[in-house]
Amino acid sequence: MEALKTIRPELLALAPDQLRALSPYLFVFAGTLLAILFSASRVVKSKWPVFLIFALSTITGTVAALALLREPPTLLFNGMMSSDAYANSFCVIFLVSALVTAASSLKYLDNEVLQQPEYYVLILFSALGMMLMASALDLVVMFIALELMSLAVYTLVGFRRNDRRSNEAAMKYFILGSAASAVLLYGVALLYGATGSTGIRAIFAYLQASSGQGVTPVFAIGAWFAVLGFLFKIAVVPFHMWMPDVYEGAPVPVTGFMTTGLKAAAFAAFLRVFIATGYGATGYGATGYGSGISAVIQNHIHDILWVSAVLTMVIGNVIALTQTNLKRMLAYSSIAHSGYILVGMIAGPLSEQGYAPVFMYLAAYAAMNLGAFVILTSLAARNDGRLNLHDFSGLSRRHPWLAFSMAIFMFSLAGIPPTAGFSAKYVLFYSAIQANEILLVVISVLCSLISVYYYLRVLVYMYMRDTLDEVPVRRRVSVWSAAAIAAMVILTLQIGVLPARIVAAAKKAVTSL
Amino acid sequence: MNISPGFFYVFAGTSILFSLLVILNRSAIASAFSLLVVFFSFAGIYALLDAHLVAALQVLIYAGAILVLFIFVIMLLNVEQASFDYKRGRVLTGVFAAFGAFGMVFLLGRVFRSASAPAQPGPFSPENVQAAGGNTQVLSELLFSEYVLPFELTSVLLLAAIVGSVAIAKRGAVEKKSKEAK
Amino acid sequence: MLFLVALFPLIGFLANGLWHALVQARSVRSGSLIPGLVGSAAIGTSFLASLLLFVRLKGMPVGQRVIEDVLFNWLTIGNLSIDVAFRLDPLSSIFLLFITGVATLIHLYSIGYMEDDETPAKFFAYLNLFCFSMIVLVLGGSLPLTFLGWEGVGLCSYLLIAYWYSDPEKASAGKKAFIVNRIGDVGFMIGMFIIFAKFGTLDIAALRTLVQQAQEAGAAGIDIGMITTVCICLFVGCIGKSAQIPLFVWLPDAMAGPTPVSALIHAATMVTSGVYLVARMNFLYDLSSTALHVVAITGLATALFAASIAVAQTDIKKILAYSTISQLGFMFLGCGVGAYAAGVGHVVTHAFFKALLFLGAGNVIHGMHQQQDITKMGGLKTKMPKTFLAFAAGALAISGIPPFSGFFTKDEIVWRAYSSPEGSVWFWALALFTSVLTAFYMTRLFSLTFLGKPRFQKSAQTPGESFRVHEAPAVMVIPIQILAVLSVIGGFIAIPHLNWLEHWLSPVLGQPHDAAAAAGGSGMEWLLMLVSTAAAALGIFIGLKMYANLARVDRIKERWDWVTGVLRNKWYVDEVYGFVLIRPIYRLSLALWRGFDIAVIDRAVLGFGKATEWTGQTARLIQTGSIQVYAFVILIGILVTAGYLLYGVA
Amino acid sequence: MNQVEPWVVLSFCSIIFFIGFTGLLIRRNVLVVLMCIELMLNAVNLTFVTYAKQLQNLGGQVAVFFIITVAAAETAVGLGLVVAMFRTLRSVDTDQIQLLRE
Amino acid sequence: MAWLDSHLLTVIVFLPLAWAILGLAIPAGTRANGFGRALVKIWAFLGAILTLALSAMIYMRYAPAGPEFQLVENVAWISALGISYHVGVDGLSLWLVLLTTFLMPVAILSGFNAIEERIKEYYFLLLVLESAILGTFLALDIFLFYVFWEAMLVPMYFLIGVWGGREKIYAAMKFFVYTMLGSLIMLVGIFYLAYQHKIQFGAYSMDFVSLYKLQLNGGTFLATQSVLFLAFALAFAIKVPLFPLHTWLPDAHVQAPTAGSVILASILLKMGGYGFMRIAFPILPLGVAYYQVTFMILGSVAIVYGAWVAMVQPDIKKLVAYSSVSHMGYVILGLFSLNAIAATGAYFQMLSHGISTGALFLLVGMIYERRHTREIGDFGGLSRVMPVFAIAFMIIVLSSMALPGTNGFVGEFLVLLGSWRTSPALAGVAALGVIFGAVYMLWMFQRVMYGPITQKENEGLSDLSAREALVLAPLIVAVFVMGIFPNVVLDKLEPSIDRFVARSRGEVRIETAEALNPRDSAELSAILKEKEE
Repeated sequence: MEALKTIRPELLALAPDQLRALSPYLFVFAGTLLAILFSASRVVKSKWPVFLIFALSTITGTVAALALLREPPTLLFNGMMSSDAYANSFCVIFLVSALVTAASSLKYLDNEVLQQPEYYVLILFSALGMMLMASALDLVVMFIALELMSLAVYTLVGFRRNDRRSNEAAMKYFILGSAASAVLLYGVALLYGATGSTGIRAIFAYLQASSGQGVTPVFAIGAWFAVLGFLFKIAVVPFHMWMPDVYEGAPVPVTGFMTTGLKAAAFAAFLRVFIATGYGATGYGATGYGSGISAVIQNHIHDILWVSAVLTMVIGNVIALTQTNLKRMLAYSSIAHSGYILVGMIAGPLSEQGYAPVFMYLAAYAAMNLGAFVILTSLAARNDGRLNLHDFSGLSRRHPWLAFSMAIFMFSLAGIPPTAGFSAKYVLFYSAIQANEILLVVISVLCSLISVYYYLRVLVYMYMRDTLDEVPVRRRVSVWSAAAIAAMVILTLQIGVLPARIVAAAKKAVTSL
Repeated sequence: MNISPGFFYVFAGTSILFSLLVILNRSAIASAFSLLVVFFSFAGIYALLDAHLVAALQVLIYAGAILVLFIFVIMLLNVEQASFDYKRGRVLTGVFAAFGAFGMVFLLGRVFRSASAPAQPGPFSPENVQAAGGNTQVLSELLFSEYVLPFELTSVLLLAAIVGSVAIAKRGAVEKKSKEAK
Repeated sequence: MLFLVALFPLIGFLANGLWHALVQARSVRSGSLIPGLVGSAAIGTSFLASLLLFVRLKGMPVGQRVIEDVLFNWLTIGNLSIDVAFRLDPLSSIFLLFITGVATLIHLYSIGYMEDDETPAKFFAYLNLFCFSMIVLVLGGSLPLTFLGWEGVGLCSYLLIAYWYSDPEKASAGKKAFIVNRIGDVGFMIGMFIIFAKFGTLDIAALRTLVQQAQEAGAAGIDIGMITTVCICLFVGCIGKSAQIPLFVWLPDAMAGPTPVSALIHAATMVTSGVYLVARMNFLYDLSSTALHVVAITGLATALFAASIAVAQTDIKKILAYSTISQLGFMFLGCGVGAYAAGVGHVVTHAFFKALLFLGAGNVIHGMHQQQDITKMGGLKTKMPKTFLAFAAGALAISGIPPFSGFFTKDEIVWRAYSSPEGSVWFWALALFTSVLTAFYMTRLFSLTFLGKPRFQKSAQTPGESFRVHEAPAVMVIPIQILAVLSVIGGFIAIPHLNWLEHWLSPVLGQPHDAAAAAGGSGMEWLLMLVSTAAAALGIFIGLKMYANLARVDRIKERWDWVTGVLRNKWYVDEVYGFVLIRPIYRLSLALWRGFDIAVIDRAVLGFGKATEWTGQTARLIQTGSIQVYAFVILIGILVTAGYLLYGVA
Repeated sequence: MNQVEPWVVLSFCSIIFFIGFTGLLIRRNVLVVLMCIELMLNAVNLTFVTYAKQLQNLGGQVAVFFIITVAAAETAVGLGLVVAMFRTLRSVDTDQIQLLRE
Repeated sequence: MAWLDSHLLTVIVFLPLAWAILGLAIPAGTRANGFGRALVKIWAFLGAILTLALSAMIYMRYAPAGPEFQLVENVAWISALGISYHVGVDGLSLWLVLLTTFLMPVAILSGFNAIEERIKEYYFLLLVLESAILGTFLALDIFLFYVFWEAMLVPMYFLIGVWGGREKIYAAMKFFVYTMLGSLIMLVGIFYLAYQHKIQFGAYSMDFVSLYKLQLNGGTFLATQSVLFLAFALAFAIKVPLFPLHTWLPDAHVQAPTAGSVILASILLKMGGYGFMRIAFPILPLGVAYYQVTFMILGSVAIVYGAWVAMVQPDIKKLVAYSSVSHMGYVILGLFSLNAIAATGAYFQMLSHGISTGALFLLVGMIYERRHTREIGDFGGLSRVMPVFAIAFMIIVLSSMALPGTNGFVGEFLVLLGSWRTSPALAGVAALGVIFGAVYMLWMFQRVMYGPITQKENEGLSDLSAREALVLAPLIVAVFVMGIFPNVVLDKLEPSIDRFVARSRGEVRIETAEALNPRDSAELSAILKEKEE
């Protein structure tokens, strides 16, 4: 009888080290609440206080997360979440991209006459959701975090209320996203049915236990549904179709935020589930897929992922080739990049690098893509107009420095040394070779050859064509955006020239899984 | 499982029937009402599976809150166009969709059939639960101890939802300004 | 000491070249005197130097008559080591002497000939450069160095033929000369490759010792077939350089150049370098009778063929050009029957009288105001007597009338063609017939030009203009007279039985093959000598008779029109080449470029791009923008993956 | 027999779930589409509860509690979006939102 | 000074880059005064000259008798993957570095009047390009090599695309994508090599020296090696460019600005040959043996094909471009003949092609500046109005058609001489190139320089200016120096060539660089020679 006396105060008490482990989340959450207060009070009309709070909370959060990288992993809330190097390194990505997004949005929102504090609040909310996704150790928590992020992002996507495309994008994203999360949830339910718990560690324990005889089909299908939920979020073919439309419809900075933060978050959670359900490796340095899953299912998972990785790369690149709207082109290219990362996921279990390349690629991709989107943000006209290729013609004359940074980002996206894109791709494909996926690597390098073409086309317009309109419009670039761009350029080059640090960091992160 | 088949099949039948109605009805309002029926019969099944709190919540939140919200919006927008029409293309889509769905159901059915004995039963046998003060109490205790994190998170989530829907739905001063700007 | 011979012309070239580049390029008119003197001085000094060298060489014991002068190592790779080394032995000394000597005379002559030229400095620079290359060719101790000179003279002849480049004809004549030479040079190169591949050296002396060792080792020690290939490859080079069948076509066109150039390069010196090469490599040719036969037959055929064309030409320089070709044929015939000395001897005398003839022709053209058509001349005997006399000497020399120089050397060749083991009576007969032809066309040329009545008053270029033919200035006459003397007495170096030249060359060329025949059949030799003299006389007699009365000539022409037509058009060789080689290659290249490079390769490359583009265009159509479709795809995705996951084929 | 095999209940859930999904595919009225999503969530809930019963483990019911909350939040936002969309499009027809394509 | 000695190569590699970045500070925008613009040009020129001076120091320091790689610097870079910043010089890299630093000032000087817009960017890119090229030649770590190899594309892409001719964008794209294709495939090969090293020696390393030790031979590995060799050969053959992968070359050459064409033809093409000599041959001897015949055939086909197609080009630059195809055919032929003479010839051919083709492009650029056309038909009789130009042009044409005494002859002669030993037939075919080379060159020369002046515009053309003469003079001097004293080059080249041949024949596997002092290498080459007999 006493067994069911489930009130256990020690579960509620937070030890100081646990508090410290929570600090990033607390900072961000506090910032959110403050921001809500300010936005609710109509006394302050200026955008600055809210942005100040935003910047403060994200920066403190980042610092805290960086500080925590040295700490040993700590389990929180009865093992429902863990603040380990993995989660915290991802937190850095999320918070930085959130900050950059907000910084670049300041002027953008003025242009769009959308300046509302809720915007920043919602970004904070989604950042919080991402952080929790990365650190959740329980599928239910992960689901709630996912929803937290998604709900915020849905509204951000539809933030330009009186623009049809924005509404449409939000609606599409909402419907498909909720459907996907329903599928995810179904998977969680089945996993729960198969293992009797929704805790990731419990599920993994179950796997280890049933290591000998393999798992029940319920488990397999449940795990697969759970994985599908994330495959949808990271837009892997055939679950990618929402992405271009949403990216095109969303406000530019939001799109940037989605391509970096959201994608990273999805991968962060995906990786945990992937490993926990034994589809991935049983931890760092393992060779071969997780124990417990029967070999057949492992092979099938491998095949499915292999095919969809190839499809993702090919379709993403090939369609991006035909786009004239830069936003949409980058959307497709982001699909393609998901494909590359998927290659890393496939190779992960079999290569010595493990999943480190995945993290590194995400970081590099965040840096360069954010930069590109900040530039788009500061160039976009009302209602995200003038983002077609020919609007970029002669940019190098109007905005030499913008064009220069854009060139760097494009080269980086195309994977030309010495940029982040190259070193990330290098590490990624190298691990794939180690996993003996030579054909896959060949296909992916050919795909990136295609990508070279459309990335360079941007440069062609910027540098080699003269502007079309007789009076070239020069937009003032806000100092914040400029700072953000500069930071991203530096980051891109730094990761490109001296990748040793980030490689080590990535190893540390995935090791703590 | 020791639940009375009779009730179950009744509830199950109704809910299947009415959920079909939800997706086949011409008018949105009708769908909403058939959805209501589905909710209620689900509540019944919950009760059968002696998850009483869940059943109550089902009735309160789903039937009480969510559905009302739906109907409210339907009335607000009073949209009767864009209802379901039997164009050939659409029927074809329906057929395909039905096939796909049936395939999935078949697949899952086989999975469930073949399901081996579930993991060893947990401690929450009905007797224990009764002894511990009933389903509701045990659940709430769980909520406030082990599941405190998700519980808190849901509050954050709701907050976010409020902010979000406000941001979406309100037409604030900025909005008007932009209208003038246009 | 030796390299000085080559150095002087080089200095002359640089001096004149710089003068041209710095001053005359700016089109500052300055007469031909200064550059001419500079150039002549340069080559003259090297003539003196070579005289000295000759004396030194003569002073040495017969065995080791070699002067060597190693300048520096050109390149060394593993066992391939090539020195820039000059080597003077009897053979090269002979060539050196007459080359520098004749060149000096022609330089002097050119001062007069080029006086009202725009860029005389350039001209003399080229001439000097040519002399330099020619000297290098002759003195080169190793094949690559010889090849350097070999291509160098080719270059100079190109530059000098195209000297008046504004005239497209002349420009393309130069190009033709160079390219045809290049064809021969490839043969030369391949010869070198084989030699290096087999013997591992390219130094001529070393090669010679190797071959001799191999010989002593016995026939087993050496692969005759390989030797034959080498010889023939090298001979291809000679064919190109010395305008033999089938590569002779460039020489007639080369007459586009200034006449001194024709005299120096295309008569006296460069064209004979082929003979030099064969003589130089005689130790190889001796090993392969096949190669010798090839040489002999080619030479004989060329001699006959060219002579037959010369009969029908009317351009004075063209006639001389074909006679050159034919004489070169004689020389190769001589070498081909193993009588290298005879060949070389004919080279020397031919240098004298052919240079003489060309310069004489130059005077005529100069005096006739660039008129080159002999049918529009005549009766110049009175107008330019000095030239007439000199020319007569030359004509007699080439026709082979004793005691003129041509007689001895040519007769030597004809006799060897009969007597030597490689020779045969047929060789002798054809050679004889050729010399009849030679005598005939020379007489024709001579009489049409100098004898009879002048035919140019009525054919005055522009009616009303007073058209007076004048003797050339002294600077253009004196060289001719010197040459005339030489071509009269020059033959005595090769008088039969006290054949000084043969003995002089014997260390290099070895004894002639028919020592026995020479010893035994001297009576026969005298007989044949008479016969050939008679033949020459016959040719001259016909010529004089026929061209005493031109009306008859025209009648004959009409009767035998198709023959004369064929001959006049040089057997249509140029046309045939154009039809068989040049145009097809050009068409092919065009086809390759348009039809393969662009249409196949490039289109294939671009095709990939297009294909990708097309794929994208089609793939994006799936993105219909309708939620239902997207959701449906998702459903299918779930179904397929889950199905494969659970029940898929392993 | 007065027993209902668990797999029957579970299959029933899957039926409801995919009826919902089918509705998503065939209905053009956004509101109805939202309802279909609710259907799917309900099916999931029932699955949880069934397993909770079968495993005698209340975690499932707790999960259901959270899911219901999330569903409510989702609906709120979703309906907000619908309203916004209706404001600009004057329609809730999914065929009207095909502006973004290819 | 001591510091400079120990970091000489690094300084040389990065000096132009730093110089370029500093140069950006000069105010020379579109509305800048003439002084600023002049300053930019002078600045760039000085940078190139300084680099040249430093590379002369390399020439002084490098002792062929010494260890294989000299002036080495080795710093760990990405130790997790065994990647290190490792630079060093040996005979193979030495001369290409000198070629680069020698041509770069010339190229910069050549554009002083031609380039009028965006001059700052122009010279910036040129200097960056120089850095990338030098890095490629000096890198001893395959990763470093690849980084520089790729980075070099970027400035070249802009040079073609921004300052190019009418079709510039098409040409730039084609150049970039074409080259990228090759290098991406090569990247996969690099991965595989590194992985193999990890397997065989248990540690990551991307050093050439350690990769040379890879034991990829053995029955099953034949396939591996041949496939790998293709992976590398594709990249390098595209760069060379080898028939039939050459079609990017004419477009790029024709559209690029003069300096661009010069660098492209003179230096970038050499990176292909250098790649073969540095990576493909020594690491994959079996692959070489496997494809030897194929590539020799391709090489000799390229020689004749290039010459023929060049013959019918109406555009001078296109003609020169195809002549490059023909000339680089000799390189391939020589390399794949696998003997010291041919290899030396191939290397020398690369150098002399660099000199003479570079000069050709400069000359073409000069008349293009005057007439703004490259159609051969638009010229004719230029010798009359530009005699000095005619002299220079003639000299370069002769060196390009390999007249003895000029640099061109040495390379072709050695290549043919050496390849004759390997395959007389193919050498014979290649020898035809000697003829056709003369044909197209002389024909072009005749149509441009000889004949009467047909067009009125041509009559007023001015002869070479002092600057142009200054541009051409060093090249012409080089033509004769290399032609008459080839030993100047060969002395410092020979040991490296012997090592190269030894490795690429797979007969002698040289364990460490130090194991080989010149005496051994002499013996080694002796061994190889007698194997050839």
